[in-house]
Amino acid sequence: MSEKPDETATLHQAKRVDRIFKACATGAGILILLALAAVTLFLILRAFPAFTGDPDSRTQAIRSLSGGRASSFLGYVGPLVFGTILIAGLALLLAFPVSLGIALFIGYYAPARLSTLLSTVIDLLAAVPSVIYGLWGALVLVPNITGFWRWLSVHLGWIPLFSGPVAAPARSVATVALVLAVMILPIITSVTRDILIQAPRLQQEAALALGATKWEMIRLAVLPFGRSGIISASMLGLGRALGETMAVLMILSPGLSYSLRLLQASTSQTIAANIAAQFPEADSQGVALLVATGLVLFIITFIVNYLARRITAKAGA
Amino acid sequence: GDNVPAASSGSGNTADQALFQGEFAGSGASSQQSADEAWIAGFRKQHPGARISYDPAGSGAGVNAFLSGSTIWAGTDAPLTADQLEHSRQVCGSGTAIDLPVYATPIAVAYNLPDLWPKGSGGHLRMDPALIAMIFSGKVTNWRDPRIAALNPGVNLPDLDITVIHRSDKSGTTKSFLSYLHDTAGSAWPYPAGENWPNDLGQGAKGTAGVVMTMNQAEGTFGYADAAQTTGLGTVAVQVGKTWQPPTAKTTANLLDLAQRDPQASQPGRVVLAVDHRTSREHTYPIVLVSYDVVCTAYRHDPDGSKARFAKAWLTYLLSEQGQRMAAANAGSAELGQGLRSQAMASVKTIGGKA
Amino acid sequence: MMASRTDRGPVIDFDRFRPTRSSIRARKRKDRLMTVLIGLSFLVALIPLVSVLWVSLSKGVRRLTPDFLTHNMSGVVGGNPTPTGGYGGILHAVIGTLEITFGSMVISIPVGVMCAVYLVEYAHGGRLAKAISLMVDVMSGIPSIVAGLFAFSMFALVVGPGTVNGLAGSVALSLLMLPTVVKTSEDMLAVVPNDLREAAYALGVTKQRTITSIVLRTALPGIVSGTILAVARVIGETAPLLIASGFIATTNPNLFSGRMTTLPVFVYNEYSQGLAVCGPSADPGCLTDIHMQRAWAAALVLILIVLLLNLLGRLVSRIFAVGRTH
Amino acid sequence: MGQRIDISHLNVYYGDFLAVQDVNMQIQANKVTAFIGPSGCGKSTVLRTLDRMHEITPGAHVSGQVLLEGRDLYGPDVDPVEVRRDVGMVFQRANPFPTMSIRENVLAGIRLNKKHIAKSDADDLVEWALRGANLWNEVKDRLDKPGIGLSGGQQQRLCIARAVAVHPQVLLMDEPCSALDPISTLAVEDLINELKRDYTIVIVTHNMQQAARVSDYTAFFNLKALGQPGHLVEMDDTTTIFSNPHEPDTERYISGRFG
Amino acid sequence: MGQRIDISHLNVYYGDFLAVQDVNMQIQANKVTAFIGPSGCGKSTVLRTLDRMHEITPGAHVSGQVLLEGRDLYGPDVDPVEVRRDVGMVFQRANPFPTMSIRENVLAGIRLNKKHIAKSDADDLVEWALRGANLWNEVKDRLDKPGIGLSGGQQQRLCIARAVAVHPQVLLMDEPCSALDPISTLAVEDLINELKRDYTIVIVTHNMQQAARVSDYTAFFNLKALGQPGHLVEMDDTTTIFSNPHEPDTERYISGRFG
Ligand SMILES: Nc1ncnc2c1ncn2[C@@H]1O[C@H](COP(=O)(O)OP(=O)(O)OP(=O)(O)O)[C@@H](O)[C@H]1O
Ligand SMILES: Nc1ncnc2c1ncn2[C@@H]1O[C@H](COP(=O)(O)OP(=O)(O)OP(=O)(O)O)[C@@H](O)[C@H]1O
Ligand SMILES: [Mg+2]
Ligand SMILES: [Mg+2]
Repeated sequence: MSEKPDETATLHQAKRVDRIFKACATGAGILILLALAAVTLFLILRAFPAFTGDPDSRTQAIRSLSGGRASSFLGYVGPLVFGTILIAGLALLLAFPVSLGIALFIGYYAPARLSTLLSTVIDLLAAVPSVIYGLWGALVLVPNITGFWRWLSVHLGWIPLFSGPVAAPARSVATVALVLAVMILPIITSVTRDILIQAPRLQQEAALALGATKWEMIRLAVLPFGRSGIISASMLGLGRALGETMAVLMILSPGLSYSLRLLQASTSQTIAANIAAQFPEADSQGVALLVATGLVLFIITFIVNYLARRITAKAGA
Repeated sequence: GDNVPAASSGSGNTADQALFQGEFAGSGASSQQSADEAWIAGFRKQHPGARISYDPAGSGAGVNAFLSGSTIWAGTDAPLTADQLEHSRQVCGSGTAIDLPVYATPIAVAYNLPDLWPKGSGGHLRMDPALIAMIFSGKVTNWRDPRIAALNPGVNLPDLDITVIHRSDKSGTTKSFLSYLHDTAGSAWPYPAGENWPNDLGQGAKGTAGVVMTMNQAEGTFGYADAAQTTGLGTVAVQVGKTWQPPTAKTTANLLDLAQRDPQASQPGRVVLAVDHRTSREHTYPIVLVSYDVVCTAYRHDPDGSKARFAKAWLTYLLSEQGQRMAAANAGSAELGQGLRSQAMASVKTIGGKA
Repeated sequence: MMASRTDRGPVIDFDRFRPTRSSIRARKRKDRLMTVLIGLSFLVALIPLVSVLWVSLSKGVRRLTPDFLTHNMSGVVGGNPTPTGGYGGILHAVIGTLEITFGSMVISIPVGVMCAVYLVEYAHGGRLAKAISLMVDVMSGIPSIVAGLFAFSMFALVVGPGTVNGLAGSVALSLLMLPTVVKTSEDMLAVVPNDLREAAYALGVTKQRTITSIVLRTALPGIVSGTILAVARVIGETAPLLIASGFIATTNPNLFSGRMTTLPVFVYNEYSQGLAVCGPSADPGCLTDIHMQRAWAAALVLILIVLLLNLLGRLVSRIFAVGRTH
Repeated sequence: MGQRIDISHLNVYYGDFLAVQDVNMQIQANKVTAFIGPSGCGKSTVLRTLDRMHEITPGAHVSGQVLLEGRDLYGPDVDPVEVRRDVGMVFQRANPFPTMSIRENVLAGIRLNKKHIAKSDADDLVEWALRGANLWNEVKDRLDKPGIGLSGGQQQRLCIARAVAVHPQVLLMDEPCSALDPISTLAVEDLINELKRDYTIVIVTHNMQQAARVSDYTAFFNLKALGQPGHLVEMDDTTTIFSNPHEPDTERYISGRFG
Repeated sequence: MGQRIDISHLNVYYGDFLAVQDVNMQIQANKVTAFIGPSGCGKSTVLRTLDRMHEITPGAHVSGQVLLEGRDLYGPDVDPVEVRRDVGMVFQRANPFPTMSIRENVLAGIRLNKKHIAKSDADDLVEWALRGANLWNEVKDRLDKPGIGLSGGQQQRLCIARAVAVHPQVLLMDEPCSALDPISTLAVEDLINELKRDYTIVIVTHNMQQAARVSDYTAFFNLKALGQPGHLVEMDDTTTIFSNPHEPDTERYISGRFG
């Protein structure tokens, strides 16, 4: 082999750089693990005082944070978990069919030009900051939707979900869920669309060739293909709704109960909004408590993510 | 860039400019934000070299930040607790921190009933503490309730449900208002005083602005808020003795002039007020939020003494007649009276060692 | 009609399967119904979404003056006009947003891209790699406020209690950005054809140079546009910055010390101040609703920035798209 | 029984691009007609216009007439969905519905109209169609397994079974064997020979031997030049086309000298 | 000048799977050696061990010896990166770097290895390599255009130019023409004939005619059965292998009776 000495030297150096680069890449991977461990660790450390120390002062702190409505951590965090899941779940329930509809509209009904335009708009809306949805919800939606909720309550009030008295102004769970639905709608739509338009052409043509109508074609060849993707898109939206802070904070009239009466005020609160609302005035014991609720939220989103992973893994297999 | 009037940059003597060169950060109660804006602008007219910031992060966060030594002063709606006072030794070079009243605002009991009186005639619904308590505890739920009508003869009250609006976040305003109810309403008010609203009636909203916005969004709402913010809403004339007092800066100042020092806050230098909600004096409005600034008389990490120097000058300005007038004009606060200001100034003079 | 092949299986009477008129009509009806529903869902969704954009535009454009963009909020008192005739502005918030976002990019892009490099180029689906990609998934579920709490508590423990600065905000945001960066980079690296790697190796190029000069270079447009979208997402975060970076009225160019205002925090702060007081002694130009005006104008700027980033992302991926000729 | 198709003055456009120009031909009932020609000459395009499948391509449209047993497929009140019920289609690549079992795949077309079919009727139909597609013996024990579990050739025959199960009059096949191995190809060719008793069959193929083996008539398409529209060069008995074509182009193509 | 390769007792594993067993052969310097054999018999696998390219497949490893002009490629202190600088490789599918211009593609081996080269030297090298790859005249006016803008055959020749630009001693080619049209194939074959003056060339091909046309020696690989390891059946002069092979399997393969 022909080797000049300087070439051996550069090769030597290249090999060292090679090793360093690999170490960096591995390090970056491990850093991710460490970062997550650090998040958990710091949160636990910060939440620790909420569970240790004098039980009286603990109870005192909880009573102070909850305005006397709860006196134990579980009594405090329970309704918050309920409210978080209720609101996010409702938002998903409202947004999901509509997102699916829009995704189908973009992918299969709209003329090509319109659908590229729509796609762009949806992508933009998916990135609109939540504080703007909050602003819009609080200043535009709330004053204008009370009448609709009232109408709903008059006609469907026999269902406990819609029983009155209707909150006026409508700072109720229903309104917040609606705003969150509007917020996650573009996110779910955008992901769902990306998946649905990849549905194999072959099966669509097969369906049509059998004499299927457009909707039957979608049912036969598009939806089954996109199922797992649609689920993971919804989970993405659900995750966003679970963690949403500003929109809830700016709109909802909070409460700490296990009420399902969506149109009434002061029934529920979400963990994230509660942290943002109480953090500014919290003393150190209070901060510990709030961080502990944050940890609970983290666990909830973790579970949602994990389930989504399982579902998509199963459906994909 | 900064919004500095072109002319003002030259004013102020140079020695003074050198004295207040640098960054001075405070944080705390959001109630003080508007006043602080005005004070910072006013203070910098005299000391253009000083760069002052105020983060309206909230009283709790403000005090926490102060106790960690990352700010020079904290604005808080609640005086320091014993724990916090003890903790303050770690940041203050000499003894504990002091808290001085700098800002007070009447808390209005407000309602959204636009058609009670012709526009601009300035009428106020009349209520006594028990009635207010009954509405806020859900015993009176309609505007046409005879108990309201009894106090307001001749007023054409609508047949409308009352929606109670209260603060949803922890707040000094809530605490002040609750202690007023607690002190005056007797058995009509079953809840203890605290910074969080104690029941699930009506609706909660974040911040004073949230309460006012919510009230403006629906007729028949009833709530409490810093009076300066209640533009567009009706305010209740509260029964004091035999008179009915609407919230004004003047009548609130009168209440503060009568206030005692809180016996539980007797540590040297502290000026903490115990407001007499049960007062029956004429021309006194009984519901008030008093907001304090917390400073050290000497700072632990303050090699050149600039922190103490600033704290002293800052509070001196805030407690000056000019400072109080600035706040009144721009935040709608009640000017602190001469007596109270001189009590507080006595403490200010001890900052940075001998006066 | 009868099938002819009697010898080879069942005889089928196809009339039994013949669609009836009513069933055909029912199918048509259903098809039309679904078309209407899908069109309707689109229209229904359009109302709030267009409303959000329209309200931000119509309310925001009023205060969106050059003065608003070139001044901060120092010396602005209530609803009073400033000496320059404006009512304060968002210069400090724009600077804060840029710096904090830039900080989070500096943290998360190298780590995220290198992590993706590890996953795609080195790990080959080992145990560690599985753990990492699971954790990346978990990370993408971190609620933003929790990220803020984390940054706040971390700086409290590491730097000192009560530390609130731009960097803490950057850390919080980078935590939110990282999973997106890792995922898009991973996807982009994975679609780089193996052919190219082999071609480079066959030329006697080391692995590191193959990755940096060929693989990353080929994946660059995708990574850049994916990252831009990730940035567009975190640039609108409010809650974590409220906790980690605080609020200040003046321009603070120093990311490492002192509070920093970002645009979303500015929007929220203005919103939460409600009406301004214009007392009897106030300036005649005093505006009571100045806070809402500023909030909407800042919101509009925020939307414009996000829009710009989105377009930039698309542009980047289109201009640098690999595989196009000329 | 199959039906005959009359095509006259058919032009097919993709947007502004004229892909196929002025095709005139008769496709005989119960015969196999093969379309041959170089790539891009429009064989698939013409085939797809026979059951209006081109309509799902955005911008694609036709002018001219296609009569199915005298009825205009492009008549103003004709629903493409109805047309496709009478004209079945089998594609180049097998495309069973991946989420359905073999049985459900066969029944997919029928189920569209009748949700509830008596189980025995359904069983008979499945058996009939799978026998017709020469697949019954291979899959009769695993009808409830997913259709994509089959080999490529089996999948293609499953698709044919699915197409015949709705009992169309015409069966269109676009290169049905091009993705198959020789053995599967032979199986499908045998099948075509049997199916023509019941159906009119049109098949597109690149494989000249195949066209010669299976078809009764052959239509040769060509393009004058790249970017020019395709057109029908000639159509005749398969034996005539392969032994004694009228056009020199056909001769050249068949002898493999271009294309 | 090319170098000779001696392979002895070479076994190649993918994880636990023994893909190729006990290969012993000499590859002559400055000759073209063709590897032929049915799919899966390990032609590519053996080829890739000659420049240690198999090592980038996780789990792949070898035992045995490969001597390049007497030096053991698998010696303990030999770096695969070094080996690959002496042994160039051209792949089945043309793989120019899409982000680089034609010129940069040719220079990639130099540039990526951070060797400094004067602009005039670089120009000379590009021209020399492109001329060597028979591509110069076609691309000399658009050296700064992206390499992937070329046709398939041009791209493949560009890849050859890229490989020769680093002056390897040996050039390995894994089915370099299988994705090319006949005209491009001829161009590449001509090129191989010219290149053997300077390089030792090993080429894998499925095309027997091609092997017969371009190679001096031919090695026939086979598998005993599916799942069994591949092995070298025989290697000899190309004329011998194609006219008069020793092994009956070779004879059967060459006459097209299997594979
Ligand atoms: N969806 C489409 N959009 C635009 N042009 C198309 C489309 N499908 C086909 N074409 C064009 O129409 C012409 C005929 O195409 P067609 O697919 O019918 O040819 P073909 O004879 O079937 O070719 P092949 O043998 O390759 O399948 C070609 O020029 C082709 O580029
Ligand atoms: N990356 C891999 N991992 C595992 N097994 C492999 C890998 N690559 C090839 N094999 C196996 O090694 C054996 C030889 O494969 P190889 O690709 O060398 O055959 P080949 O002769 O080149 O075939 P072809 O003519 O199809 O290219 C085959 O059994 C193949 O399945
Ligand atoms: Mg075709
Ligand atoms: Mg091979």
